Amino acid sequence: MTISEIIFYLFSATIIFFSILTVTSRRILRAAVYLLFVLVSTAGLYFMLNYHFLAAVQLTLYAGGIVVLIIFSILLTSHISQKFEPVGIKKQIFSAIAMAAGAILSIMVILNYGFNSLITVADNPTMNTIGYGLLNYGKNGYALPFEVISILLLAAMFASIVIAKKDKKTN
Amino acid sequence: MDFSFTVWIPLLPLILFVFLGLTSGSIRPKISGYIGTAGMTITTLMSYFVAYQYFFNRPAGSETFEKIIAFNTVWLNLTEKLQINLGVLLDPISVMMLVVITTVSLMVHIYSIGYMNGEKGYSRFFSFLSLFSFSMLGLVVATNIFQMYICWELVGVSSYLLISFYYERPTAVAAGKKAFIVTRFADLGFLIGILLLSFVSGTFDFVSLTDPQGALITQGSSLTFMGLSVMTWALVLIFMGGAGKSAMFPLHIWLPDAMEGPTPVSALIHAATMVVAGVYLVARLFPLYVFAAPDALTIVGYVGGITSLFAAVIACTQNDIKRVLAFSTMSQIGYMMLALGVSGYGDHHGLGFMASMFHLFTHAMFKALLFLAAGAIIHAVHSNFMTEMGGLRKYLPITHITFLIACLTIAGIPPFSGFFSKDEILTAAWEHDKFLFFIEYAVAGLTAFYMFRLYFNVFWGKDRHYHHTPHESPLVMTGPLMFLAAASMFTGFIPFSSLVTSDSKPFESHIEWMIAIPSILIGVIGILVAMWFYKKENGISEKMAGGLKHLYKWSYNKFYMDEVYLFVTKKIIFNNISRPAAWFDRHVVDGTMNGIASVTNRTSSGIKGFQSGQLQKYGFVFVSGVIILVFTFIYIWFN
Amino acid sequence: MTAVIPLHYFLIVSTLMFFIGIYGFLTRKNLITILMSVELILNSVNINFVAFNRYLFPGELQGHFFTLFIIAVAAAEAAVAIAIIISVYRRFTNIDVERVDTMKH
Amino acid sequence: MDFLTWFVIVPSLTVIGIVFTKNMKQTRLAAALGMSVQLILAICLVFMYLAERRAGNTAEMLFMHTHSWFSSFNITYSIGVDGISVAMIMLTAVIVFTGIFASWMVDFLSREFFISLILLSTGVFGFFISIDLFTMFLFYEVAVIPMYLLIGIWGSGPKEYSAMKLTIMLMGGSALLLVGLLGIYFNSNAGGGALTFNILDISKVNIPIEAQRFFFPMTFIGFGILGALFPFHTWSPDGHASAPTAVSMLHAGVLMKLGGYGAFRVAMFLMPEAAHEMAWIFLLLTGFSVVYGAFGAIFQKDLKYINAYSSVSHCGLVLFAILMMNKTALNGAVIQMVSHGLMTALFFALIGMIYGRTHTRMINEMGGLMKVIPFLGVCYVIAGLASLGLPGLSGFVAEMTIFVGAFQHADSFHRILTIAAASSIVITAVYILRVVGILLLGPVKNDHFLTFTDAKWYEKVSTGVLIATIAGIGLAPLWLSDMINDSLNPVIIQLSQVILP
Repeated sequence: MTISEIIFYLFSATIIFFSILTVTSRRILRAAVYLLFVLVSTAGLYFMLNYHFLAAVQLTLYAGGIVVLIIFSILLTSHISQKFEPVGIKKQIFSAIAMAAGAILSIMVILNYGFNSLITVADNPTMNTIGYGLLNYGKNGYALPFEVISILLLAAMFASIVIAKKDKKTN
Repeated sequence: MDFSFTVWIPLLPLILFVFLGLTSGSIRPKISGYIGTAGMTITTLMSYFVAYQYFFNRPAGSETFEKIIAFNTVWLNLTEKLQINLGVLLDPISVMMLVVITTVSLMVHIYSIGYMNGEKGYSRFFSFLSLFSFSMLGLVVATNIFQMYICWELVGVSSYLLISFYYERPTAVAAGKKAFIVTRFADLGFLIGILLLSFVSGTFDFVSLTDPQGALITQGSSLTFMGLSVMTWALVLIFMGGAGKSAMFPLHIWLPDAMEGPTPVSALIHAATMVVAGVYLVARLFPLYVFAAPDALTIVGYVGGITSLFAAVIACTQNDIKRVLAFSTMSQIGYMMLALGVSGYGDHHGLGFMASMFHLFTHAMFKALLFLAAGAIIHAVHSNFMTEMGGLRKYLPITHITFLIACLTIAGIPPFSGFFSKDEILTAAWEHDKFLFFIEYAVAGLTAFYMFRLYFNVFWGKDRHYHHTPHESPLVMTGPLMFLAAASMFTGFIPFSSLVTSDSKPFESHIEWMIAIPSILIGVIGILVAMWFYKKENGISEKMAGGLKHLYKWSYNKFYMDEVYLFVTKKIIFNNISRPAAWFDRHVVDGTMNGIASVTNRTSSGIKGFQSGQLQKYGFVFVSGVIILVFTFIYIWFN
Repeated sequence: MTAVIPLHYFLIVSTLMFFIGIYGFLTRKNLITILMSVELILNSVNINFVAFNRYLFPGELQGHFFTLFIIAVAAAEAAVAIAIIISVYRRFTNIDVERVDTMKH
Repeated sequence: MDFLTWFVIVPSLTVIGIVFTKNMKQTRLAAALGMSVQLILAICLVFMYLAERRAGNTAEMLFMHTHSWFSSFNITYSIGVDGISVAMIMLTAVIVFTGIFASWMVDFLSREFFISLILLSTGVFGFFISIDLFTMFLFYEVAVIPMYLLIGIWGSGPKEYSAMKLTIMLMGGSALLLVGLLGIYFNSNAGGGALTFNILDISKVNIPIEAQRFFFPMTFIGFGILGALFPFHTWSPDGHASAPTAVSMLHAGVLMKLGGYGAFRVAMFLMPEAAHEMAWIFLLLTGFSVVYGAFGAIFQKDLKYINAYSSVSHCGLVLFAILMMNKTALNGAVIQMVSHGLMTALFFALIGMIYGRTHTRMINEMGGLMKVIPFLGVCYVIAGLASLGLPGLSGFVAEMTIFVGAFQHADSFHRILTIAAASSIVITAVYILRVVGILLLGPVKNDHFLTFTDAKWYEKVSTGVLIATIAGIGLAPLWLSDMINDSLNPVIIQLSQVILP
């Protein structure tokens, strides 16, 4: 067993274990923290796959940005120590069965397919490549999605301000 | 001779009806009475003219009275062969009926001017009278059986309207309703009979239906149904219609109640004209009855005989003078039916037919007279009950005399007209059916008895104290009485056998004294018994009633026929058919529909459960659906 | 260094994560935890993209960029979602999906 | 613009005109004006039609006009009339006209009321002039939908329930009907031509018997629901009882006739073989409903219910006669449609007027009205007499034509059924006289009644026109009967071509 394998199993186990905890924990703040672990482990996987920039983005944006946002909103809307009322057992069982079935099905498909998983090149794309890719509008260029995303982000910013703003009339 | 003007005989009253009906309320009631009477006078004169022309001014050399279609127009085409015409058919019986109807109607019009004076709805009364006259005249001149049916219904409605004339009196309303519904029921038989007849014969037309050489009669009908030929069925059913209108047993129950109407109406409709429509109907189809369905004719005769006896027995115990007269009418119409039943066709065989028509004629006169006189009495005393009358001969001399004449006429005492017509009937019955003959003897005695019971009770007996002294009616009322009394006295001498016969050929008839004398004797005995019982108040009648207690009670209650009908209609039809039908509709049929609706509702609310609006449920269903589909596609579909 | 780990290992991890995310999405009542479940789902997809890109088309960067964009969209989405959640909370004083059902009626 | 289209345009223009009116007076004036024009148009149509026929035009349909409006499915706006449609158009025009006057005093949302009412009549007129199945169905729906609003908003009693019930049952009928019509459409190429909705074209095609067996009952029941076919009649009592006066008039008078007309024009005409095969089932049902409706009416206490059940009986007679499939009976069926339309409209108009005064429809709460409102009383008696088939009024002509026609049938099954159906005339007399006796005659039951005023001028117009029409048909039925008779030939030929097994 190589070191990379061990690291991989470690990350995988972390991801799955904390995912489960995220969706089952009855304390919301803890759930958010578990989510953070999941996201960080995912970033670890990206590192393993040699996408360093992506891993960095994952860490800053996801783990740093979104989770913090979520925690803020939790603090705004709930008590920290608040426990949820337990979810209906029927709902849990049915969902679990369906999800297990789905997971098994998918995994079987994956195993049966037999991917050609040989990797010849394992280079890490440089920031240069990524920057050119984002601003290039020729082949392998992503200028348009980049612009779209920019506008989307702008719109989302406005939207969240407008939505979350206090309505003067009602108060 | 061109008879086409005869179309105005029925049309004139129709115009009067429309005119009086529309102007009712806007012209003075008195005026409308005069207009109605004037119109009726013209109609009457026209009828007399027609009768004179038809009977006494016929084309030289003709042996028989031809059927003349004076007017005919298509009213409605039904099939290629069947069409309903409206027209005027003149033959001896229709011309005779024209005379009878117009005469009585005119007398009633004149009489009503006085009788109805001051009543509310005076002009309405006259417009209804005109409507009735129109329908009745249309009925007798009908060229085809469907026209007759049309007028038949109209007659029924005018009868309904006139019986319920005093519409604020619940009894009058109920009586009108009863009369209409009972006759309507009978008319259903008539209608089905017409349908059957037209189905077999392919025509409605009287001329071709009653042609003795016609295909229908000579070939007869080969179709049979339940052992009787279809012709017999048809004619029996048609007779059912006639029996309803003519108040034959057991469809008679409406007639006594119909006396709730104003008395002139009873005289016109329920004594002289409408109630003989049944007789006229049978007479009109007489050749068919004789040749195609003798069984039906026998039924006619027996129904007539039973009714005449039945009604005479009841008449002996009634106290309402109009009801006595009503039962007497039934009895006399029974006579006419019986006469038709015992008649053959042609020459002397057709004596019964002739006698029946003769009796119809004389009966119309004397029965109208009786009713109008009864009206004068009621007018004077303000009561219908003979128990509240007595000794009226001093106060009402003219009424008294005319009433007496009528009583003698109906009792069959010579030389009054009733004697002649009744004698012909008896002769005919003797020749055909001895059983019916003896029934008629009994009825003759009973008739004399109950009529004179009435007479003595009203005009003799104890002199009562009246609230205000009864006085004789004005001339407009006594005039018609006197005219009709004269008619009752002298119409017996009309040589009917040379005018109105079954085959329209004159024949000789004479009085059979061997039959007449016993009948006179029976009549006289009846009169004497009545005189003994009722001339002075002496209690014999009460003793008699006590002795025949059950018979008396049954007769007094009209043999409980009303109760039987009430039971059938109210208990059986109303409660056991109609109420369940309504219930069934509400609960079963509608319930099923509502049930379907509620099932739909429940299903939809079940489906609505999926549509909970909860994203997670949708998500669950969606994801499981996808999983199942993927599974299906990958592992089942493609393997 | 990654060559020894077969592609489908990554795929299995992402699959499990995906279904766990869905499970959370279906069972949680709190809007924020639902949002977290959605983040899980997005992440699992990201892993797939990245893994495919690295193993099957190592010379190109489509998967990489897609993931990049997804992260950006996820950030925008989280921002809007949290804005909505807060306004819902103001309106109903709770953020339980089963109790926020005014639109249903 | 061709002549018949005006029958759709005039009501549409009236509706548009009403939209711009300002108050109730203007609204009803506009409505009355529009419908008077419509009535005049209808009268003109009758004369034009008769003139055309007299001139020797023997075409199946007159004043034909075709305009394709959905060519890929071969759907056309095809219109044309024969004697039957002319009679129905005349009936509709009269009833809508009198209905406007009967609802003269509607003051709650009167503009919307008249708009819905006239919209409904547009649908009816369109239905009667169409000879394209699709267009026909379209107009049919246009006629049915406003009914819901009219009953639901302006009705009385449990109006929401009734409106819902009525609309749902009629919609159920339409659903069956749509399947039936599409079934006909997709089989209309059996003769080798293109698929078509045109009735005249389809009638030349022999639709395969298997298809007929399937689609005939659908079409017949679909139309039959509207024509109060037992056991689908239960919307009728509730619906009529809750509907406002003019709507009851229009509904019982005209809309129920769509059922009879459609059953005749579509089901029987296009699918004669199946009609012959299945007639006996429907004959039993309709024959039963004739008697059953009459019995049901005896026991009712609400005037409108009585009349609704009486309609079940009379409309049953229409379908009964149609199923007899001979010329006389069919003729009688059409006359009965006209006659029943008129007299039931008269009944509902009068009931509305009486209700407007007494504020009750329960007969046992009323009595002696003849004394206080003689005009309405006399009209009610006339309506009753027409209903029980008094000669001289239209009911008699219709019933007798049906009975005589039905009785000419060679099969004794049909003749016995005819006798059974004929017995309804007695039962009809019973319930009519019962109502007249309790309601109008007898002593005045309530002193409050003495304050009533007799009919106003608009009520007199409404009832007067109806009575005049009823009496007109009753006294001189020949022109109507002949007009219908000529137009029956295609149907008779169609029906007689069937080779019976």
